Amino acid sequence: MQIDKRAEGFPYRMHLMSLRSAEFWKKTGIFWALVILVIIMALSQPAFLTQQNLINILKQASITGILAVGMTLVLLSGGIDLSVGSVLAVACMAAAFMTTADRGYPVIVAFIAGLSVGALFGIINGVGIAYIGFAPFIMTLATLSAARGLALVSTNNKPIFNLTREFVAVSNSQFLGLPSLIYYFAATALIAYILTRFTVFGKWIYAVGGNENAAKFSGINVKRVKVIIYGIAGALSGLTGVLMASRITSGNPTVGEAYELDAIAACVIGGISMSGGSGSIIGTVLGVLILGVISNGFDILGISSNYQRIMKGIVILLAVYIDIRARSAKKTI
Amino acid sequence: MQIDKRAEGFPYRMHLMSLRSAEFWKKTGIFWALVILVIIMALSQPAFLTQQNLINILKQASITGILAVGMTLVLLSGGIDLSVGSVLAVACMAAAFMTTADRGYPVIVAFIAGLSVGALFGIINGVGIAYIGFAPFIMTLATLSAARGLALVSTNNKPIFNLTREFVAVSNSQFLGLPSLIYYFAATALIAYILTRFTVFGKWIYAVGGNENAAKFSGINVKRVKVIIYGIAGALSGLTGVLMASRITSGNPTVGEAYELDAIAACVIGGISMSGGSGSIIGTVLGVLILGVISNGFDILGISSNYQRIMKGIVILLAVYIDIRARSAKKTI
Amino acid sequence: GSAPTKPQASGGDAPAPAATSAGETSTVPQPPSKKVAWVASNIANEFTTGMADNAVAIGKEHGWEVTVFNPNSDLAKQISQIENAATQGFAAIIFDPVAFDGMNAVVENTMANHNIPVITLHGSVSPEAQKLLTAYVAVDLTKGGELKMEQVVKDLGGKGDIAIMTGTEGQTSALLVTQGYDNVLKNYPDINVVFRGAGNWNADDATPLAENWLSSGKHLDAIVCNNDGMALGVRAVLQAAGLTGKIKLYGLDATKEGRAAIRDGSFDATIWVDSYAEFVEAFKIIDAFYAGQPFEKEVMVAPSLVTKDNVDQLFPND
Amino acid sequence: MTEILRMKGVVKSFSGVEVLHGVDLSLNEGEVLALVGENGAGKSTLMKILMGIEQPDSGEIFLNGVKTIIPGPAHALALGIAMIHQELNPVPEMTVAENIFLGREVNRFGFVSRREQERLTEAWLQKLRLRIPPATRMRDLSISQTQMVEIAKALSLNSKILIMDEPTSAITQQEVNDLFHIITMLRDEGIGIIYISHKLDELFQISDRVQVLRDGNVINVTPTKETSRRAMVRDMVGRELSTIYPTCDSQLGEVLLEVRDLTRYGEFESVSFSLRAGEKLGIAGLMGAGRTELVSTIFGERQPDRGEIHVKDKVFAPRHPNDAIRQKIALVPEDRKLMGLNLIMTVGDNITMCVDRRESRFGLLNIKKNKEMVEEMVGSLAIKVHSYSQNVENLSGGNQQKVVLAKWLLTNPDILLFDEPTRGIDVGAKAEIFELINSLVMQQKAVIMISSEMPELVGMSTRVLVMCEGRLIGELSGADITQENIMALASPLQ
Ligand SMILES: Nc1ncnc2c1ncn2[C@@H]1O[C@H](COP(=O)(O)OP(=O)(O)OP(=O)(O)O)[C@@H](O)[C@H]1O
Ligand SMILES: Nc1ncnc2c1ncn2[C@@H]1O[C@H](COP(=O)(O)OP(=O)(O)OP(=O)(O)O)[C@@H](O)[C@H]1O
Ligand SMILES: [Mg+2]
Ligand SMILES: [Mg+2]
Repeated sequence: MQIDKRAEGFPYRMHLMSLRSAEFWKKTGIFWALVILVIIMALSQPAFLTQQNLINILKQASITGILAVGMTLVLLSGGIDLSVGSVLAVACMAAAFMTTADRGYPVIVAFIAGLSVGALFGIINGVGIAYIGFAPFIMTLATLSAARGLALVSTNNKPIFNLTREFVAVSNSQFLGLPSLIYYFAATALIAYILTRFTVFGKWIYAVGGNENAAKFSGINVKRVKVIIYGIAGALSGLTGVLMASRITSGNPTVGEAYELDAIAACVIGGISMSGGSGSIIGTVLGVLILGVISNGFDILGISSNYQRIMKGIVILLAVYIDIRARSAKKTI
Repeated sequence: MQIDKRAEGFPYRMHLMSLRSAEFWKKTGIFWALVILVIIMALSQPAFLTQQNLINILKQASITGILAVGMTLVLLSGGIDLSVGSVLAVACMAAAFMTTADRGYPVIVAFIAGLSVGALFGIINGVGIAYIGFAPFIMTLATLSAARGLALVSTNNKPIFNLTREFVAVSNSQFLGLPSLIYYFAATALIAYILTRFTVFGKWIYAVGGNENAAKFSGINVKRVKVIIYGIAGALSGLTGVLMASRITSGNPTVGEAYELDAIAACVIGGISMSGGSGSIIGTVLGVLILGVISNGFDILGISSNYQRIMKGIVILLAVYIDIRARSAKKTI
Repeated sequence: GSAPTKPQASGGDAPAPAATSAGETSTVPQPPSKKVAWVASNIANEFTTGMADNAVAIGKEHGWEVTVFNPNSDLAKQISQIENAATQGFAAIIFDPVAFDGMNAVVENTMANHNIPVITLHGSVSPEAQKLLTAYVAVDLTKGGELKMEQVVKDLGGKGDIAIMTGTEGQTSALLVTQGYDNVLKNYPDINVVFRGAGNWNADDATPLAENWLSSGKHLDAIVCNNDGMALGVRAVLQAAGLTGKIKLYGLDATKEGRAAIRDGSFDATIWVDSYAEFVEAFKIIDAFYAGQPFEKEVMVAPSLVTKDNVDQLFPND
Repeated sequence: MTEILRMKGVVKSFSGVEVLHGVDLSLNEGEVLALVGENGAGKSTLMKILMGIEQPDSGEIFLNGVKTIIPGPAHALALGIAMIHQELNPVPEMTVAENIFLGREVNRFGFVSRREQERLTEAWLQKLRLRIPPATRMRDLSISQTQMVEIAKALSLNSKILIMDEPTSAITQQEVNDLFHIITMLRDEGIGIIYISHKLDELFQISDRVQVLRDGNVINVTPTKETSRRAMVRDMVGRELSTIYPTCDSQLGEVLLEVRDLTRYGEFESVSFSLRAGEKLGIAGLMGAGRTELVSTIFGERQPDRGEIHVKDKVFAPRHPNDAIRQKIALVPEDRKLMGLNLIMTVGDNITMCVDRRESRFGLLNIKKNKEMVEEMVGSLAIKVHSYSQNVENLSGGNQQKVVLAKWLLTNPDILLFDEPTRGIDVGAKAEIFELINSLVMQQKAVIMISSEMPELVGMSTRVLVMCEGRLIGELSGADITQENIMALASPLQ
């Protein structure tokens, strides 16, 4: 093996060092933002740092978290999915429909129903975008509208209630002292992390988002990759729909409204580029946690919801600012 | 003028021809979609084509329309502005505050207040994006949250009622048989059309959105251009806030929720690229009209609002599909 | 730092569901703090803002410090907020459910793990959850819808064309009020519902909807709105079209502006729900709970019809 | 002669790596200074500093003897410095005229005078003998036309100092001649020109002085007359390099690729030829001849309207580049930024892009194998990178091109389609690439090479096809392959 001899020289080594520290800052800027946020919250309100409350934050962040993981894949590929909240609602209705006490199908049926409904919408999005050529924004906006309508029409606006105990337990049980929702989120994030970091398909996602043309020239079936990505995002929305139905012990067609904004915000805070091709699942998870801490912390501090909105805007910017500074730090090393 | 001799050759001439007709189709595809939509509506419900109703459509489309014009500038420059609906609400409160019967400032004060508040938010967005380096999505998402909070805090959620007659007349009067709102929209669209088509600044907008580096290397102050663009978009949101206050005869802090989606949808339907640098105000106006026809038509047909959502999704896609087909027509000639 | 998890003294299976098991003074629970949570369904309009103000004011009178939570009509968020309040050591939780059926699990968990009073107010929850609750203070919104529609029928002489403008589809309060309309309407086949549409509780969506109805060319005698906010938006449309008084207009909530509209004749009727009275009842229950005294488990606050005839009598201080 | 520009001790680092170690440069009035060096030597970086696009870590700039700080491109333009950038920077949706006058629109009260602008544009285009209507959108131009427009833009700035960073890398001989004609005129008007190119012949033709950079250091500055090609190359690469067109005599084998009557209306028509194993087939033509379209059709990027492709005697109708890759065909595209690379991905990830799937197990990336392959390619092509996890975006142009080559070599193809493979590549690397092409044909692979550099085609090809206006006009082989013959066939005006 030939290695560039110049690489052994002094500048190269120095560079590696500084690169490492730059990479370090780059990757951890948003992490420090989260740490600072947690410290501030803990100082303002000691109850914030109780184990119970931290568990609460994780639990409550789980649903947005799963949506954000799906959104991450879509954004990485250079797209956007506005329909996640509405698809969540359809899946919520589907899951609840399967598990009313009188129908009483086993829990697995609810999962299958919710995930397939979600995946179906996702695939429709993907086909519309990849094969017909709709802009992702407009395609998923249409699905946002249509899926919400479908959820409402399915029972003429009425919720579905009286679900089986087993199904209600899905989101409301504990395992090893932690709420089950956390495991769903953790598992989704972990799988997505492996997918994006270590698999060929994951690399294709980045390739498609970074330069679609080059991806095509490299023999990647860009269209198929897109359909799969939207399909996965849809299935994950479906999963959140199932979990939501269990959490709210009913199928409610109005759930999940405007969740797409939170999901996208989590990604962008975590450093996923809106133009595709760069970012990581770890960033998304940190973004999800930042949003979770903000909403939990402000509630706990007893800040009125109007001021919360103002503060939320400011805190998000501050968090991202810390990240921006950290990233640009490499330039000044 | 010298013309390339080779241009007389067969392949090149054909190419030019097809290009020309392609341009024609490209520009008019969405226009035909609108025409087809209108015909279908008119056939389903004769009342649709009455003069009164057509005027209604224009009137109702005006507020989204003005927002969409501002959004067009932002999208052309490669950005996005999610805060328009919230900024609208703040301006709505500001305008109403100035014109309550007991305060009773003249109408112009309401306009000044609304427009300056809007422009201020816009400039904040622009500075955050251009000078600090926030992604437009996250910057304007923060403003979306903060501005809404501010609107709500200003009166602790309460609407401001009892506005002066003169101010109420702003949106509710007629001029030459047409509602005044239509003039505001038409004037905004016309000015924006001239701005984007014929002025130096308009070229810079396209340049910044089309290739930011090229713009920078050509000596354009990209940052300042961005600040101005967001400032204009903000001011236009402010304008809609003033008009909204007059239209609903009160200052209501909850107005304008999710309007950003409609505004963006109108632009994208009209062919404005989400990645910047291409599209025209005419497209946006057509997009606004399509959305207006859809929502008016469905209301008139008496379709229940759930089914409306489903149909809205489908009709938007169909309209855009006609446009896509028209655009790709050049490829198959 | 979570609250002690003593077994719940009162409950659905107790023989006397209307009272705590008084007498066993040793089991009288101690409040974990002086904080009470008011978890609203949303705080976006005059009515719900007024509720929050009432919660804080009346709580203060009873010596509680009230924290207001606003889930903004997001069911999942409301559940999270109830969970947070419970684990944060609030002494009581009062909530107005975003959705009737959404609260079973959170109520069950909260009641099982925290010995604090949990009360629904204004809206209500499913029977299973209600059984577990410490108490509930409810308004019969369906009844309100019925009262109003009866008045519409009366005003129209049992015959005519109406349009119904609902709140956001799928939300419980919109469903309940509209259910009340339909309960009455089924007895009056001559009342023809020409349009049903969602005005999403707010004036800016109500305005174009009403305009479109009017320009459809269909005849209308009355527009019945799920709340005053939308009715105010419709009012502006009627005024601009010169139809004030020709098309009757109905709201709900009896907000300040709504009452003014009743007085000047631009609304024909609205429904008043006394949220002040609701909170008074709720805090009485909380006090009794911590004093170990018996209390009513179900309190119903009746909605009342507001028309030009009784508006000054009901609201003498306007 | 008066000195109009002096740069002194310019130091610049990226991510902690110093790429310029105190570079000096001086430019006189009415002089063409050639700046040469290997890929990644720091030529573009030095010029970007002069344009205010990058800020130096230390060092000084004197303009007409006055120390000047240049904070941004707007400032540089105002000082009379203009630059043709190495990486093309068109605004695709805008017209040629709008691109040329971007940032200094001819206007009245803020309103663009479109007619006037197009009239002036027309004049500039004519000086370059460029026949593009000024109202054409940039996105409709080929890469060479785009390059010419950028040249016109820089010329139209009427600056005192004109920087040309590889202006001829994408244009044909005819246009180069037109450009040189103008450069001579400008020089006579007293304008100082800094000219960067990897085409050494050009330097001898046009420059007055040559400054050689190697690894961020100035190696030598001499009047052009006093240096030789050989010396210049030695200064650049640091060793002797005998010839850049190495010879090889490969045996012609079976027919690997045959194209019959291939047509895409408006792009090319009735193209037929065959390609044998061990053959180096050059395709010559002027810009717009349809060569790029032809090879991308063979590669399955677009589908023909008529005609057939045969690979090893079997009909091959690719629907997608992936079909071509499976048939062991590779295409090194002409525009690396648009089609060749994912700029925001790392060097390593780009290089293994086409073979990830082949090496994967259960869909998992074979990270170890990938690393080995990357190390091998970076080593064998001498790609100058700081680390394999560096984004391709930050590589010098030539090294980017090598990354594209590396990516395709890894697929171990039988038929290689090279569309302008040496664009922007330094002499040393060029020789390496030709060496590589030779070793490929020695292994009985078949190579098609599109190039706008006649000497390259002459030096390398065993056979040359000439295209003009989408048609195959002629075929040259053996001793008939001369620049004159090619030009005669390629030019449509006869
Ligand atoms: N923005 C950047 N970030 C990091 N490294 C950079 C950046 N720009 C340039 N470099 C590095 O600086 C060195 C010099 O690059 P430069 O583009 O100046 O080379 P060049 O001499 O113009 O080469 P070529 O002939 O290939 O164009 C290269 O090693 C390159 O990788
Ligand atoms: N983006 C485009 N849109 C429309 N037509 C184009 C575009 N690019 C190229 N063409 C046309 O296609 C034909 C072939 O162009 P192209 O420049 O790719 O040929 P080429 O032989 O590869 O020349 P070059 O030497 O410039 O690479 C020309 O008629 C050209 O005008
Ligand atoms: Mg360079
Ligand atoms: Mg080409």
